[in-house]
Amino acid sequence: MDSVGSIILYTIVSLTIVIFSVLAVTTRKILRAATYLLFTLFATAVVYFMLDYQFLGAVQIAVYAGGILVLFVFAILLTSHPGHSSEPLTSKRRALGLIASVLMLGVTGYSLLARCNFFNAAPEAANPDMQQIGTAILSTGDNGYLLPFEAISVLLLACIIGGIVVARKR
Amino acid sequence: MGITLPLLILAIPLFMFLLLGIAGVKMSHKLAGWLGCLGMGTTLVLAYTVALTYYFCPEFTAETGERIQTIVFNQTWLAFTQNLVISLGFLLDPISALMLIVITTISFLVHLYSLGYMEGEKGFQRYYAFLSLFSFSMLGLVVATNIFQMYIFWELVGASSYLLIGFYYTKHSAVAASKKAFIVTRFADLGFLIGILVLSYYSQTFDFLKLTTDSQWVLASTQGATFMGASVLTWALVLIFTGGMGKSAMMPLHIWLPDAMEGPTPVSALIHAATMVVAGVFLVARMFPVYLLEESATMIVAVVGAVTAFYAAMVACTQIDIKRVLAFSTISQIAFMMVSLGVASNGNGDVCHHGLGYMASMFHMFTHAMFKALLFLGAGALIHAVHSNDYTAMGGLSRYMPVTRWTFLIGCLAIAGIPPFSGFFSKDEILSAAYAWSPFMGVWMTIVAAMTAFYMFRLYFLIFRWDEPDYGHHTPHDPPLPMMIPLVFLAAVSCVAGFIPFGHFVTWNRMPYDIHLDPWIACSSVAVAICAICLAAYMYRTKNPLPEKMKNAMPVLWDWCHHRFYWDELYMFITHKIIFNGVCRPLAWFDRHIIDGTMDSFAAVTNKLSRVIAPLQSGQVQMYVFVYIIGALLLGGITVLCLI
Amino acid sequence: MELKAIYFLIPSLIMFCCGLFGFITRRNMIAMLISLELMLNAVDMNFVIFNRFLFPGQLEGMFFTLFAIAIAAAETALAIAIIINVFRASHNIDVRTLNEMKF
Amino acid sequence: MFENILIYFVVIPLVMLGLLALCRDIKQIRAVAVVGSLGLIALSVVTLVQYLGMRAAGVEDPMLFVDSWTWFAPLNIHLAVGVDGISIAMLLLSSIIVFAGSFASWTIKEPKAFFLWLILLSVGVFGFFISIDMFTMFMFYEVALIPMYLLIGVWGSGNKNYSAMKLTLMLMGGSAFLMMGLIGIYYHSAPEGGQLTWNLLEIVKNASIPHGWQSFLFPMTFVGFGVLGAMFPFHTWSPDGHASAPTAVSMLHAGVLMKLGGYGCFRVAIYTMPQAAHELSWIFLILTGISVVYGAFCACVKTDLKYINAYSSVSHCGLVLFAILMLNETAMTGAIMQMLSHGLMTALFFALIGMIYGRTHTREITQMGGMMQIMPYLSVCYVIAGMASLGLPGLSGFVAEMTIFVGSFQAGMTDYLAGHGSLRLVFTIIACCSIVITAVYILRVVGKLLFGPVHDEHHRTLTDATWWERLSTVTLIICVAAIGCFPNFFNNLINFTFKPAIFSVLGMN
Repeated sequence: MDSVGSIILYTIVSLTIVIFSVLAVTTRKILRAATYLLFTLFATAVVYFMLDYQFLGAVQIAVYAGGILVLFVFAILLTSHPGHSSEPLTSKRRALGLIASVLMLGVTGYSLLARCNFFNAAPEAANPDMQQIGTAILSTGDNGYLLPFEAISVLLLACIIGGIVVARKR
Repeated sequence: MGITLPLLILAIPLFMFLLLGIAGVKMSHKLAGWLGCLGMGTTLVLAYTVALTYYFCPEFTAETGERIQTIVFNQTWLAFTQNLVISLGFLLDPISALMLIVITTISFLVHLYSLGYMEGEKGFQRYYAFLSLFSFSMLGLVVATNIFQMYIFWELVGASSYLLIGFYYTKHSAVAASKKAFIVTRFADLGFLIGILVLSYYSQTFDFLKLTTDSQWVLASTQGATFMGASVLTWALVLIFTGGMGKSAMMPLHIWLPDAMEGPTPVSALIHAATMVVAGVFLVARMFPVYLLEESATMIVAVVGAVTAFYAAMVACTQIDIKRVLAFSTISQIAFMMVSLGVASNGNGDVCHHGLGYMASMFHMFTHAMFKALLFLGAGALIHAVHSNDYTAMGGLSRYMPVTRWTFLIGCLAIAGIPPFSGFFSKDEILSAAYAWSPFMGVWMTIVAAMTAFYMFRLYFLIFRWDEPDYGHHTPHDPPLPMMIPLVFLAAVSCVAGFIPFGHFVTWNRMPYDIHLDPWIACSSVAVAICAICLAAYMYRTKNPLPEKMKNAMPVLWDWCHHRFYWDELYMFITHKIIFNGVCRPLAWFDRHIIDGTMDSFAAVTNKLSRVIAPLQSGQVQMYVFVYIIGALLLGGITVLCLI
Repeated sequence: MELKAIYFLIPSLIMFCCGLFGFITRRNMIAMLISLELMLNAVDMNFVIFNRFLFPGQLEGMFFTLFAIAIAAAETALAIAIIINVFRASHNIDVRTLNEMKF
Repeated sequence: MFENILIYFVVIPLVMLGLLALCRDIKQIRAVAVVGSLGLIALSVVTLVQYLGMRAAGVEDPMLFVDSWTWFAPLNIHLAVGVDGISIAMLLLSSIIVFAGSFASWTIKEPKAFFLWLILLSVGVFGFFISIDMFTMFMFYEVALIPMYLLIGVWGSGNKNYSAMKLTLMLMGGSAFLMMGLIGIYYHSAPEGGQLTWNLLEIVKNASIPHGWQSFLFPMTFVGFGVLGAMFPFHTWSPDGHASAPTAVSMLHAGVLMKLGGYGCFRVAIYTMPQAAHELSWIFLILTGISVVYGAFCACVKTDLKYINAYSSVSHCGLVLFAILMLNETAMTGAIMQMLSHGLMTALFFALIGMIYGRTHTREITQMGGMMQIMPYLSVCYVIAGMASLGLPGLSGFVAEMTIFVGSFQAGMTDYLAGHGSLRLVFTIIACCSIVITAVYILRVVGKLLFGPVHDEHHRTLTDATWWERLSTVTLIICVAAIGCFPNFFNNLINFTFKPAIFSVLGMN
């Protein structure tokens, strides 16, 4: 039995996710879309906190909300005039999008609700502490993630170089 | 007899053809002409040697007096199967020896004559090369040992005739005429070829000697097979005769011969009067023992001949181009020979009247070659003098060209059948044979003979009539010596050739035989001929309104005769309207639009389809995502619904 | 009432669908990228949810999400660099008109 | 490997290719082409002499100089070579036409690339004729086809892209059928449990293709090769292709490549599947019989010289397939003779058309006339080619056609009298009619193009043949005349080894 507080929190968070997701893809002003995305990302971070993954929630806020969103905003400001609205969607395109997304929703939702047994409550589990996480990242044994960590490092390096190369003025 | 002489008879003209054909361009006209004459002269001497040896050397006569058919040499040329072998060889027998004489004589005279006639013409060397080629082919044809050899040379004479008719190749009419001649004879040769195929299938041989010696077995070999009501042998013989009809210009395949007069006149004399056109007669004569087996085949030969003879004589009465008249007279005379062969058999595998018809046919072939060559060469001299083929451009020529006139007259008398000229004797034999076969045929042929006399003298009187057109300062004159010699020589031959005891040399069974003139037939035909000549003299010698009146009295008949009974128009209609426009064009259209269209439409459909499919690969990621998602969801949905 | 896995999965699904909708319909490349981030985020969320509800003692899902976030960051950075570059070249970031490199 | 003489038929062109790649100017290229093709002629003559020598010594094998080198063991693919009289005749023909073709393309643009492709094509041709392994045969077949596309597409004239594409695609379509057929034959090439083989001699020896399969594989292979042999209704690549191709390519294609079709039909389809050939021949007899007259009729109305000749090729090549299907020794001998004859005379035709076109820049007979006055040499050659085509005795066409007609008629009559229907007989007679139609269209062209008054006064300034053109045409004319004058030599050459093969076909009747 969860506390009433967490249920209220859940309600707020899920509503935020749903509403701002929808808004993010339907608004015609691109800067607003980025802002709505920000809210969604924040709500996601809250979900992580609710599920006892504080580190992940922190990463989500720092990297996504803090880093990526800033990039978006810069890019948007660089490439479009403020206040400029994109042209309205053609009905054909909207129909395509709707077909795909509604079908997705239908098929996945149906299989989630009708065919899968996900109606159990969250089992008790300890919040993984930072030490545990750090050891796991840098260990090479079972449940060790050194290799992906290094791979990600190299990837990030490549991205940095790539970003510089691509964006540099000729 | 050694093989050297016979081989040389064939080899010299061939060599001359190659020499003049390849190196002729570099030669002067004189050199080429004299080389040609020299070559032909040598051949003439050799051929006479061979022929006379054959006739008079006892070596070639059996105990019974029968002349022996001798194969001098026979070289395998192409072996289809064990039995069906084409050989090139040299068969010496009475008719081939006769033809050797005829061909080489006329050919040599024409070579000589052309020195004058063709003087200064462009392509003089080419002309002599073609003449040599023709002589070679014709000699090869008559000495053929098997029917396929004959077919080979048959085609070769056709080709050389094509080349010579089209000698003046810059003239449209000459080109058209040569084409027509080749194609019409080609069509006939198709029949000949199929006939050979049918005959050889049953007899399993091409060889003349095998076919004609005791030929009863040929009939047996067909085992009584019939096709569409006629026996297979009849079919074969009729088809082979079709080939002969084409070459010998029998109705309805005669249309090429009048047009062939577009060629130089000496060529007409050589090819289209004396030698090539009698090849059909020669073919039937060569196969005569086989023809004896089938009454219906000989019947067809006789009937075709009789109809053609009459038809050609009628047309000849109305032509104004002197060479055309001679051409139709040739057709008519060859038809005489055909009739004569046709009436030589009574259809029981036996001959009637001692094979008189056969002998008469060959005799007429010989005499006709001489007097018709004479007439053509005479006509050539006239044309040479007045530069026109049209009798209206002539007149009063006897004053300027006495030699030509007298020799032409001899020719006319000979063809009209007035004794003692050669034509009388041979034609009389033919009439006898015809009467013996059926009185109706006799009367019919006598009428044709009368018509012959009429149109020939019509021609004669029109050419040498009193009133003369204005020749200007360029008065006609007798031809130069090279042209004169052949005229005089042939006239002399036409005077005396009738007295040759022909039955001693050429008969159907090669047994010597004495000719008897039937006085009644002789008298009646001569009387009829003289009447016809008188009529012609009355109508044409001086200005006389009778011809006009007759023309106006029977306009339709005259019109049809004048237009040769519209045969050419009929053929034009069939070939151009029906075959060309009705078959070829639709087929070509069909090919381009239906067949090719189908192939193209395969390509077009593929192309269209690719254009339909290609936009799916638009490069728009969003589209890809959409398609991918839909596909994945469908798969996933199905999985969910069915499996889980 | 207990918060069950499905309660978290449904918003995540809706977020994903929104992302999908946006990706298919938007023309602006940055908007497409935003939609992409939405989808990615939904997926991340799912990993975490499954990890938490099905395998609470382990950390695979969490780590996956962690790396995914890192990769998303890298990818976004690169994509934006490209977009800006494209914009510099053609003053336009509408995907419909950016087909010069297609052929 | 190199002690077998046949391998040099492939080696010489390959060496030529290498040398051509090193050539720097047109003179060297010409030298390589001429020397190489002369070498090929010499090689085929040497092969011929050795072959005749061995036959005279009484060697009775169906093929001589047989040799085989493993190429890809798992599928039992070998480079297997061997020749009999037919192959030697074809090799001789090919080398002569390559020789004449080299001279005909004396002044071609971009000679190096042109000759490279041309020689590559001849690698395929020679390889095909010496192979007795179906796989290598097919490979060489493809090698011969592909360069065609480039040769027409690059050096052609007129609507060349379309023609090149059409020709290549249609022939490739044929190859697809062919490949199915060949693979099918391979999988039935040995009795139960035996080693499968591509080798024709072994397949014939095993004779293990089941009857049901034969009736499927025979049409496959026959149509596959028949497309190249311009069989109705798969002939339409031929007019367009030939019309667009450059001279030497037309010569090689009509002269040699179309023979690949006839040769393949005999060597693969009929040789290995006699029962099916006997039963199904009627279908193809009808098709090829139609080809014969249909091509001739179409040629009667065309006004483009190359189209006329292409349709005439359809007619003549139809006769080849027609005769092969008669399954009669004489007719089949005639078919091979017709291949030789048609190869030479059509090459001559195309060479002459190319030369005339090179001068007048038109191939429309309505726009030309009186060529005899302007270029007598070429015109005379054209007349000779025409006469050969319409079957004048003394030239090659006559002997080939007559052999075919005599053979077919024998076969047809035998069938008819035995109560097997009159199809063969009727179609033989229809085919005979082609000699008249051929005469019509040949004389029409000769009359319009060569005779008559000069149509276009500008043409008066044109020159007659150059020495290399004379050489090219004279070579071909001599060969045409040689076959026409001494047919029995070729007849015996073909016939000698033909007999056992034919007997095996007829033996099952």
